[in-house]
Amino acid sequence: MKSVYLDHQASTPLLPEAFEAMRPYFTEAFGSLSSLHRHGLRVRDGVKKAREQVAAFINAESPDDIIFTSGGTEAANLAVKGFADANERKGNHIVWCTTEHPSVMNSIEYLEKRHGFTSTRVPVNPIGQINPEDIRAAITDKTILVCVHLVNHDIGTIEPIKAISQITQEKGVVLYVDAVAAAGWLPIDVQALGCQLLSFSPHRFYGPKGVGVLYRNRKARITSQIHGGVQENGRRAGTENVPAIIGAGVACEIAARDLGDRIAHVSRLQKRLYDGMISRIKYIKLNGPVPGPDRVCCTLNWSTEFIEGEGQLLLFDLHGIAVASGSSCVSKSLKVSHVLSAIGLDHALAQGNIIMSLGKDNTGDDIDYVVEIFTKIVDKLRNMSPMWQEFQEHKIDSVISPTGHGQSFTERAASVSGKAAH
Amino acid sequence: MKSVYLDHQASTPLLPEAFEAMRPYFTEAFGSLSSLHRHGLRVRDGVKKAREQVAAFINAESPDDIIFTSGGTEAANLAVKGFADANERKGNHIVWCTTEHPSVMNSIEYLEKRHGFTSTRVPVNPIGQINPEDIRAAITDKTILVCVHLVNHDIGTIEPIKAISQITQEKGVVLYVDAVAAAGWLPIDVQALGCQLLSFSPHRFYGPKGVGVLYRNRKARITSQIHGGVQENGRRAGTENVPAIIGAGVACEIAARDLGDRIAHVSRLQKRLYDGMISRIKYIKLNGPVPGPDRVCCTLNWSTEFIEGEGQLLLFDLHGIAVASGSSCVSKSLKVSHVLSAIGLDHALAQGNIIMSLGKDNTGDDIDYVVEIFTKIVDKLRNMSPMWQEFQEHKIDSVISPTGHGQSFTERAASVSGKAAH
Amino acid sequence: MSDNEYTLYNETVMDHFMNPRNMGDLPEADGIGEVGAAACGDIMKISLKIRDGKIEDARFKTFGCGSAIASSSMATELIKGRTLEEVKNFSNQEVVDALGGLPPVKIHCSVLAEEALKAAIEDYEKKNSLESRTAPEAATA
Amino acid sequence: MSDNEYTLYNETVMDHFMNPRNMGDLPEADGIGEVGAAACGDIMKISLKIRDGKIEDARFKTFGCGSAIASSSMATELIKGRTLEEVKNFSNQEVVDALGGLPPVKIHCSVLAEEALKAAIEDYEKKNSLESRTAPEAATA
Ligand SMILES: Cc1ncc(COP(=O)(O)O)c(C=O)c1O
Ligand SMILES: Cc1ncc(COP(=O)(O)O)c(C=O)c1O
Repeated sequence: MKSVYLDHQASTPLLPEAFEAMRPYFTEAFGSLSSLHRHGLRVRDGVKKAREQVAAFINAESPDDIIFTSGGTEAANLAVKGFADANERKGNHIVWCTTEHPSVMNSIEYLEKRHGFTSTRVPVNPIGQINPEDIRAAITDKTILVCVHLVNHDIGTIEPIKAISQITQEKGVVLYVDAVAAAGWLPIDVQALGCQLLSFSPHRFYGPKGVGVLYRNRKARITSQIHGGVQENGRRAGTENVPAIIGAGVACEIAARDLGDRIAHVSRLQKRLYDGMISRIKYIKLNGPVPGPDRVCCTLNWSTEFIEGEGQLLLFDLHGIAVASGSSCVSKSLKVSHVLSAIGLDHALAQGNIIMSLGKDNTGDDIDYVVEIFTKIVDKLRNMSPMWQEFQEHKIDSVISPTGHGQSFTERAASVSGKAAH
Repeated sequence: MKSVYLDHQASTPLLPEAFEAMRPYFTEAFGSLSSLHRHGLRVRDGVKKAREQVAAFINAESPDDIIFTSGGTEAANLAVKGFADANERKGNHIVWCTTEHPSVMNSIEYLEKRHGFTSTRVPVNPIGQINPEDIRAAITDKTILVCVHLVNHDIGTIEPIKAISQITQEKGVVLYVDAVAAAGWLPIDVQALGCQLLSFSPHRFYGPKGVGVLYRNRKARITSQIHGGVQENGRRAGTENVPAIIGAGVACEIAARDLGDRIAHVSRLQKRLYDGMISRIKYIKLNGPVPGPDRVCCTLNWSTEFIEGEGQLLLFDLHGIAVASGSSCVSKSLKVSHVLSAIGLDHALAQGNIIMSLGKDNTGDDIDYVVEIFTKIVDKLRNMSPMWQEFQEHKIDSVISPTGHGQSFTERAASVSGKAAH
Repeated sequence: MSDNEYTLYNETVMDHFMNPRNMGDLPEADGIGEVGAAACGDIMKISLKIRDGKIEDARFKTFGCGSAIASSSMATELIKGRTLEEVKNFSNQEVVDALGGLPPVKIHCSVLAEEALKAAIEDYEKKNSLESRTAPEAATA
Repeated sequence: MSDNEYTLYNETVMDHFMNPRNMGDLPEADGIGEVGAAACGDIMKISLKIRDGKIEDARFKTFGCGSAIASSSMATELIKGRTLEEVKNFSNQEVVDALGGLPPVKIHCSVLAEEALKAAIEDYEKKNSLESRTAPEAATA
């Protein structure tokens, strides 16, 4: 059976070059970075090089600005909580974008609950974009930090970071950019972006799991959030995950080298997939911006009316196609993605949500196969769906192409469940 | 040149079996654990098995009691801060052993500084052992947690955990055991130990870096300290480091299988090393208990009078021997190890400190070579040392074998530096 | 269709998801129940044909995840031939057991099947007051 | 002795650590300085032979880390032949430079060498008040 992996935003395969670079650090160069003998020093050399590769990838002022963590989530925690901890005396207010990833959102929530912080969520427009002027309006004299992601993890929206950093710099507030959904898929230059903190996850662009990166320049003092030894210059305690750090360096170097090609290739596939889906499937909606300058080149987030997401995912899987589903029944919390709520997506559409994320090894054939299979999946699931039937019978209406007949899906769902959908 | 690695407490080489088990998870089974398609499910299966292997290794009640973190330090942070956070309403006092590792010590310090906790440090005797009755005396009605390591990371002392857990159980207080310096080198049975929280680091016994383990049973509620997604059942957010988790499972399974042999082998070498050093070198002292039931089988911590530690380490390294030095000049903080202060070691002896930690691949020949080289190193460095000369001239005295002549080393050092040693 | 050794659900659930039994509508259903789960938005509709106090036929339509589809498929399969009295005691656990288990977060899908079924019976009983229920019996007797 | 491409210090520092120059005592030293660094416990002793206002010979003994040993070796090497006036302006930076650099946390080792040297000169000057200093000069002249 054909196998098509369209879940690159969940994780990517490790580059063979990265694996080869990591290999000796498992069984041969296994020393601890803090050891002073040759075993430690060899490792120190390797990690120094990786830090330089990572710094170059995002044009950091210095390799010393790179802090290795265990992943994107820990990096976000360190940025938000570490900065808050170090700068609490200056103020206790944080401004953030309402569609941040949970690692940022829940870190801020923790500061509110446990450290007396307050925060202002800045809303986004229907394609998920923030208005920089809303950031300006939200900044108070207590504000110490603004958090805005570069690319949204659910719907692929690129945020106007440069315009935002002009405001934060003017106001003398630090800007933290979560670039986990961006790194490897668009060029990142921290100096041009004008942010003081930026994080990303190499496993999202063919690097290893188990390592994350926080860029932090002199203007943003942070304190370690994992307490213990003085590793990473006292900013992150714990024996370093050396093989993963080495692999991260190689993944960054190769991503820097191949970025143009990767973007060109994936953008083409994205367009082909978009066109195929839109022309073949009725009552389907793209969430987030259309392919183009406002959207990262590698993802498409779809809502297909009258069917639910997990069934789509399962049927795709049975055809060898891997996609992600943001639908309510998939995550353990049974909640609709807060990103979809934030863009005001109708509950009916939030249900049938599928995220397809492309990678460098996908082909045009893959895309055509996916579109082909998807038309079958939609037919199969709509055929089973009482809502589709009721739509045909004009009992309920489409959100995407309203006919003016019948209840809304949401009204109907609420009436049969006896409770309003949330 | 001969190569002898005697720094297994810093890190160990990865077992080939663990590496082979990890390998497919880099480039082939690279999916994210939370993905619902085959790529995610395959990984889920692997991690499930690893969790079972780890649970079996420490006789945990259930694999659900195992939380994977990024390392021993993060596991200690999660145990201490995660438990404190979840149980603050019950009390805000922590009892701990004064020779805990910085990952525990600094986590408690953080709680004191930032969350209004108080704590009581329980002292140790000159071989580093805690008196369980001191724990009893330190527990107040505000105490929610007692933290005592199983084996000390610096001086190898085994703490009387069972006697301590009798007290904590009687008092209804949770016991957290940092077993990082113990796991893989003595049998661990969490149920027999009677602790509710226990952490360890697989890279200390031939597992990979980048993964740590926190055992946590039903009696100890904790909250996640890295905020974000609901990974590890909501107790540790962030994409899982799958290859490292797989390797941890294999390392635990093999450690469980080979533990008896490893202990027997390493104990023999420890005895041989101890006998060699004591008989060949004058004015040398073992820190911590003599080899036997109070000491872990794999480490020896030495203080050699009149010479300093880093020079010893460098000369060892030049002879292909890797050891660790706890001497003041080695760590970036220029501080003498707090463990050596806690056992009341004379400042003069804390300086010339070397830790030798054995592993399964060391041989009797290695040991003889180390002793041989060490006699040369000591001669060379003493020959260069003004303190050795002044000892010969009866201007200063030995701490280990006092002659009654001259100042103490510490008095002398203070007088030439114009300040008291710290 | 699948050469996949890694599936979200067990073989039975996957089979009922991929090849649902009794999917569709009964043109002249005696009772129809449609229920929804507010928590996750699933909607399930079960139609019954009832004859002689027994479930003669059953059909479902489901908007929902794989386990919701499998649960409704299995529930309709299980109840065919049972008496109304038996079906009133029908519990979701029977669906779970027949499916060889569901993940804990998916148990509510089987509950939904139970609810849809009971709603269909209620609908039937509402439509058929005692007299109207006896009439067709007489007719077929 | 070493086939190690990974060393804590650079080649020059390692060389001075492994093969220290001027290690030992001068039996009839004109000035001896012994200083210690409270921060890390290092102790350094420098002995000088002074003739005609110049450093004729120098020796060290050091209790301390590799860079302390290398710093004292290099310092004694550098000052031989210099005048007392020159040596009074001696700065630790010269040691650092001659060693090709030291890690930031080890700079204090070179400071210790400077201090030991200056203590030895002070000792020499204290012992030799103007008159006693001219006497030996006259004797050797
Ligand atoms: C935007 C964003 N930030 C942070 C994270 C967390 O990264 P990780 O899962 O590597 O810890 C993710 C992962 O999904 C993400 O998409
Ligand atoms: C007793 C003890 N606890 C905790 C740690 C921290 O473990 P890791 O360095 O793997 O994070 C160590 C490591 O040295 C240790 O020896």
